Amino acid sequence: MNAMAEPEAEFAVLPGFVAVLRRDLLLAWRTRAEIAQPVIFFIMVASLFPLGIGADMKLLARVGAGVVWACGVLATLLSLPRIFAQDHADGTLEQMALSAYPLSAIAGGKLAAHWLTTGLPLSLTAPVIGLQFGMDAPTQGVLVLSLLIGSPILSMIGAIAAALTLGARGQSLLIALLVLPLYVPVVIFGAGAVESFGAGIDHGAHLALLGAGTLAGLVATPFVVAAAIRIALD
Amino acid sequence: MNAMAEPEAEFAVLPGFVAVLRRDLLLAWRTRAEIAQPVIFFIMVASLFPLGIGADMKLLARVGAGVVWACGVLATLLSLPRIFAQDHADGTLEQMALSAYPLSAIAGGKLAAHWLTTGLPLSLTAPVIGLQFGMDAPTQGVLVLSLLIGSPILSMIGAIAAALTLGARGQSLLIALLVLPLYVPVVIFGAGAVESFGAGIDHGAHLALLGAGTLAGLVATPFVVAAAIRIALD
Amino acid sequence: MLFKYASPASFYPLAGKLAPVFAVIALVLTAVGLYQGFIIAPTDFQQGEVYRIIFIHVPSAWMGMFIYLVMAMYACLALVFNTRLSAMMMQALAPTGAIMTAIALWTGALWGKPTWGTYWAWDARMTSTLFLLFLYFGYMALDNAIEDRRRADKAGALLVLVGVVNVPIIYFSVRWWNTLHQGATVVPGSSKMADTMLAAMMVMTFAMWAYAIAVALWRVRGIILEREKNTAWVQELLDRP
Amino acid sequence: MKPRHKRFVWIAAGLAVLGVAVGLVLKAFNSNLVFFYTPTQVANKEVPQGKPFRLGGLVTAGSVQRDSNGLTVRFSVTDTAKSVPVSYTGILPDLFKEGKGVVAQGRVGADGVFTASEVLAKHDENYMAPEAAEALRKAGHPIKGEMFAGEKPVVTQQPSASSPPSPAPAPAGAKP
Amino acid sequence: MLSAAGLTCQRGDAVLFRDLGLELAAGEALLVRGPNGSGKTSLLRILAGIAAPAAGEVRWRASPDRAARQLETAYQGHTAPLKDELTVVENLDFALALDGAPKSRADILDAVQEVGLASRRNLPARHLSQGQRRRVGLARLVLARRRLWLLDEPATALDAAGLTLFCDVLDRHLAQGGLAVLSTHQPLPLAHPARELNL
Amino acid sequence: MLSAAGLTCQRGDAVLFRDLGLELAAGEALLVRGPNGSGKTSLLRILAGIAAPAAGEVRWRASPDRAARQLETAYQGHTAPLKDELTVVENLDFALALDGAPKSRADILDAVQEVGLASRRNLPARHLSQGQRRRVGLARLVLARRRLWLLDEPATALDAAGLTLFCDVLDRHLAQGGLAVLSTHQPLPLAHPARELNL
Ligand code: HEM
Ligand SMILES: Nc1ncnc2c1ncn2[C@@H]1O[C@H](COP(=O)(O)OP(=O)(O)OP(=O)(O)O)[C@@H](O)[C@H]1O
Ligand SMILES: Nc1ncnc2c1ncn2[C@@H]1O[C@H](COP(=O)(O)OP(=O)(O)OP(=O)(O)O)[C@@H](O)[C@H]1O
Ligand SMILES: [Mg+2]
Ligand SMILES: [Mg+2]
Repeated sequence: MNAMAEPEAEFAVLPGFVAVLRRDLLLAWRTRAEIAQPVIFFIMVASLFPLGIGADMKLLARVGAGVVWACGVLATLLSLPRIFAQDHADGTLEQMALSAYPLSAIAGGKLAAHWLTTGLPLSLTAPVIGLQFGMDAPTQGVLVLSLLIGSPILSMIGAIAAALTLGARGQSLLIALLVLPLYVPVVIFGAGAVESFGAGIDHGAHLALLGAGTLAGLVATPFVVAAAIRIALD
Repeated sequence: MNAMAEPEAEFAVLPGFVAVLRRDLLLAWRTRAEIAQPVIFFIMVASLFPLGIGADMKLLARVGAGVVWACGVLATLLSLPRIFAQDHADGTLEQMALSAYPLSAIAGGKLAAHWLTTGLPLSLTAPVIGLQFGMDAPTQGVLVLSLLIGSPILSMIGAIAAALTLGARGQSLLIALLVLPLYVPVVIFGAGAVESFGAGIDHGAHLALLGAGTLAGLVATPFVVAAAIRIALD
Repeated sequence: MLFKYASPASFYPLAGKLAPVFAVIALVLTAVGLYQGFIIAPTDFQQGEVYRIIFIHVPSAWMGMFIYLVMAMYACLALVFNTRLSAMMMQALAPTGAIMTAIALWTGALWGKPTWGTYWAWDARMTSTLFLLFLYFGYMALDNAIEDRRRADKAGALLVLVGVVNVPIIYFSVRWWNTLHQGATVVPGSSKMADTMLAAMMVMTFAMWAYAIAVALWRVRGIILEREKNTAWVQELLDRP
Repeated sequence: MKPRHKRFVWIAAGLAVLGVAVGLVLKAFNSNLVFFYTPTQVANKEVPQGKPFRLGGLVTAGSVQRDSNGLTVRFSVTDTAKSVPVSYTGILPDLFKEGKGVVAQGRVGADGVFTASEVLAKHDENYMAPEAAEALRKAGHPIKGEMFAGEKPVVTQQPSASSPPSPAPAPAGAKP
Repeated sequence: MLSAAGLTCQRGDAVLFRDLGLELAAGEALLVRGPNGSGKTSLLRILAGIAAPAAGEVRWRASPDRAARQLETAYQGHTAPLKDELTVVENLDFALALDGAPKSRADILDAVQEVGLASRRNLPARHLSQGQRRRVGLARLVLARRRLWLLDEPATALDAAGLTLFCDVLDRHLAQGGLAVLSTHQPLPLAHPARELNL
Repeated sequence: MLSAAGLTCQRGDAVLFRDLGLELAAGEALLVRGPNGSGKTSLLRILAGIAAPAAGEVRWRASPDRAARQLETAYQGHTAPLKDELTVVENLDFALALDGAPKSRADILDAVQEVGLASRRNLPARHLSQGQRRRVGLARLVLARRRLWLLDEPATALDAAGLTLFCDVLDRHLAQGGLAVLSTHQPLPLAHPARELNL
């Protein structure tokens, strides 16, 4: 009967984090196409963009960084509803709330998985698109850097919105509404970094701001998401 | 026992269409916020746009129609997954397939409801955004007209994609992938009509093409959607 | 006769026999076509040497469109007659079609720079060709995302059929709209091209054709094995050394 | 109404709608949905006013003049009915030639001159060896190109000559 | 009236049943029994025409026409097809319209009363308990009056009173010449004798 | 070990139960009975700490700390929390990791065998039949070895053999000093005497 003795009130975070992360990555890998989807969407929208404003190369070069960032935001946006929706529908979320680990650790795992399957691949494909807008190699480097530093913020804000809107009808649009205003500053600083670099001005300030956002988010987001999940379950 | 006599092989289309349309509109009305969502998203993104490319009024005027159309497409895109997802999850779709009316009539009802809750409100709010881009009243008129004529195509293509991807993972992104290439010509002709009008050229041809697309779609789409639903249920 | 080979079990060995044949044909024809195109064919009176991209560009563009049409035909068969093999053929053809279309786009862009003065313009021919590529991607993504084989097959078939309107648009775009892309050179009856050039282009076309067939057959063999791995005949086949 | 009749009504309605759709498409194609505009359209003011657009046609034979600085080029673009003067500063594509197709992006100034910001060459669909082309030209067979979708064929070599609209010459017959 | 011959159901690699035939006349009920995963649900979906059999054919009134059969079929799966946002009455109203059997509000209220949901009639379906959702389905069956009932584990989540009610309803249906195919793991206290099919 | 006092559950305007108390010692089972909509599911969710009561308190080992209780609680609702894309084994693997009771693959396979899913162990959960999904839940219960089981209609969708299996598992659990609160409409052939609570 010792297997059912009172568990020590241990405070383990990592195993819960890892379990969820592993599972979500496994799920993504199961439907491999899924990992590719944000990237394909990203490339597609960014390539189609010139259609909207006409293919004036000078204009394109001017808006390049902004477009890449905006398309990245859109791709992220579209991927948000699926962070929690399925776990909610099939009852896994309840089980997570009852898990042996703090719900915040689990939320952290889901966040990490989301970034690894969206933010990271998006950041790494950005140069391809930058090329189309005529960026040179160093600028592309800054673009990737800005995305790597900034995209976790997108995942974090998005996860909060996704958790808050659980069970609401028309979730995907609701998320967009909540999230877009918050994404705007990220885009401004992210694109700003690239543009400053292109203009030969110091771009460190922009990147520093993004980095600060990411770090602050890392500390706070898991708890906010966990709270939002508890609300959704009640 | 005559209530259970063999039913006449009647061929009724309208009652099925009306029943579904009524119910979907009722559902939308129940969650009133939902009707407003695409519109709010639309206004928000379109207003954020100037932030991206800087508030150069001349530039804004040049891209106005394109931006309005592109934002309309995005708003529609985000609303697509919910057309069938819930009916699929709760088994209503199966009941629709077993209904007394042809599945295509029911698909038609869903299409109409989707347009009435997305395309129509988007078209009617477009002038507000046109204003921000410095459009004059007649141009706004053409903008609304182009949206009214063209947005049904968006609903129709979208419904096909939504039905095809039922039960697929990562549905919202997959829909975007399938739909975006097909939306581009619509945007081109829609924005083209407005731009031609603004430039003082004949814009009838663009509108005629959009109208042709809508009409052809009206005839074919219900059947394609019905076929896709049957596939999803199998 | 035809129906006999419509069953995967009998098509599998047939495909195994045919694939190498077509592969060899493809190799030979490519060699001949490249020799004819790059050594024998004269330079062009307007474009000089760059025009030789034509020997890759046009065949691949044709194949991109043609494979899509073939897929659409299989899609009809799959939806109407519910034949297993046609869905497998669609799945086998799609990557080749996508590659061909990508090559057409790529060579077209490369060719555009020296001749038109730009890599890319959003004219109707180019845009609609780009859509063709996206359609291939869409089909493959859908096919991948739906887990149930039967549903994936049918949904993919429906998508391919819906997208088929794009092919005539590509083909006639140069007639319907003013495009930057040139009009039709190869017109049945009266081609506007020197015979040697035309011959090289045709040889290359047949080479790509043979290549596409060979690759599709190979791929479909893999797909058949994968999908029928639990049937008696595949078990038997695998048990044999 | 019998079910059969009802079904018939629906089919008829569907066909009618499709018919209207086809009509609209035909109307649209008769109109000017274009990648570029022709000089005739410029003359008739059927082009965007005060906005950039693309102008397409043939470079009028003998119209190309280079400015003293060597960078600015002046020429006129014609569709054989009307022509538009163009000025352009920049590098021309290799295939830019008198009598050949061209597509220029720019806008018409107050002086009626089209100031181009980009010039693309639009070559025709004929491919043959240089000698063959020369032979054909000597023999008096103009090489015909279909520059403008749905418009009347344009004679490229001698705009003034009333060459017969003969069936397309068979350059393929000329072997190197 | 309902007959099937040579039905084979294959799911993935597993063949659930092969060459299955059945024959059901007016007023007869067929209880499909079998262990978990033996193919009861699959059989019902095939009979309903939602899924296609790998081989074999289903006939209704001697005709293989699926659409004609579906016009007289009521199918209930594992989940109750209710819209969470609509009330019980609204859900029924819509479902009946779809069934081609629109009913007046009074009729619907009567049925709601019969299945014991009178006090919940204006509650959005999302708040219903599991058994209450099933009861809405029962009301729909009663009102739609279709001839062939295909019910997948209809006793699930019903309390004792609910089960009696269901059996009464089913008995009435059979007495009126209706047909029913049910899958179930529980004994059903039916007055009408029912045939059994073991998968 | 588990006790509750003064529990009140209000849903909308309806008060489902008021001032409800219960007391459960190690090795005891409590069957919650009551007509549809009487609040069985609501009670279980309150006991599990997923929902909060309008009034009253739940105590575990005499402490009201929810987190501590949840560490030893296994809750099973109406739906089986399975990922459609993962296989049976993968689902169990993940669920146990989450429960803080990771198990070796051999252990998992043993449990899968015990619940009769050996032949389906690598099948994605989306293809499982309703009863098979329930059986996966059973395997999880067995493996996770939590002390307090809160099971909402655990007999649903199980065939006769499944029901026996479930009762065996539950009896074993109780014999080992576990606790269980179950809601059910069916009679459960338990060897252990169980207390009943009528809502
Ligand atoms: C990215 C740019 C381009 C794309 C997407 C593209 C696409 C296509 C496609 C799809 C076709 C086959 C359609 C048909 O046969 O009717 C085609 C044919 C052809 N293309 Fe391109 N093309 C591009 C650029 C070019 C360029 C730059 C040239 C020459 C300077 C060129 C010359 C041709 C020729 C000669 C044909 C054969 C036409 C015929 O005989 O029908 N293309 N192209
Ligand atoms: N792709 C597949 N490969 C192998 N087996 C499959 C596949 N898809 C479904 N199955 C099996 O098919 C069966 C489906 O059974 P079905 O749902 O009809 O059973 P049931 O008799 O209704 O069971 P229950 O009593 O549990 O509801 C299950 O045994 C399932 O494991
Ligand atoms: N907003 C509300 N207003 C009124 N009643 C509500 C509201 N929300 C829920 N209810 C009622 O609360 C009860 C919830 O019951 P619960 O799901 O706990 O029942 P149960 O005992 O599990 O029933 P079953 O046996 O059917 O599973 C239902 O009777 C439901 O109608
Ligand atoms: Mg079942
Ligand atoms: Mg309950």
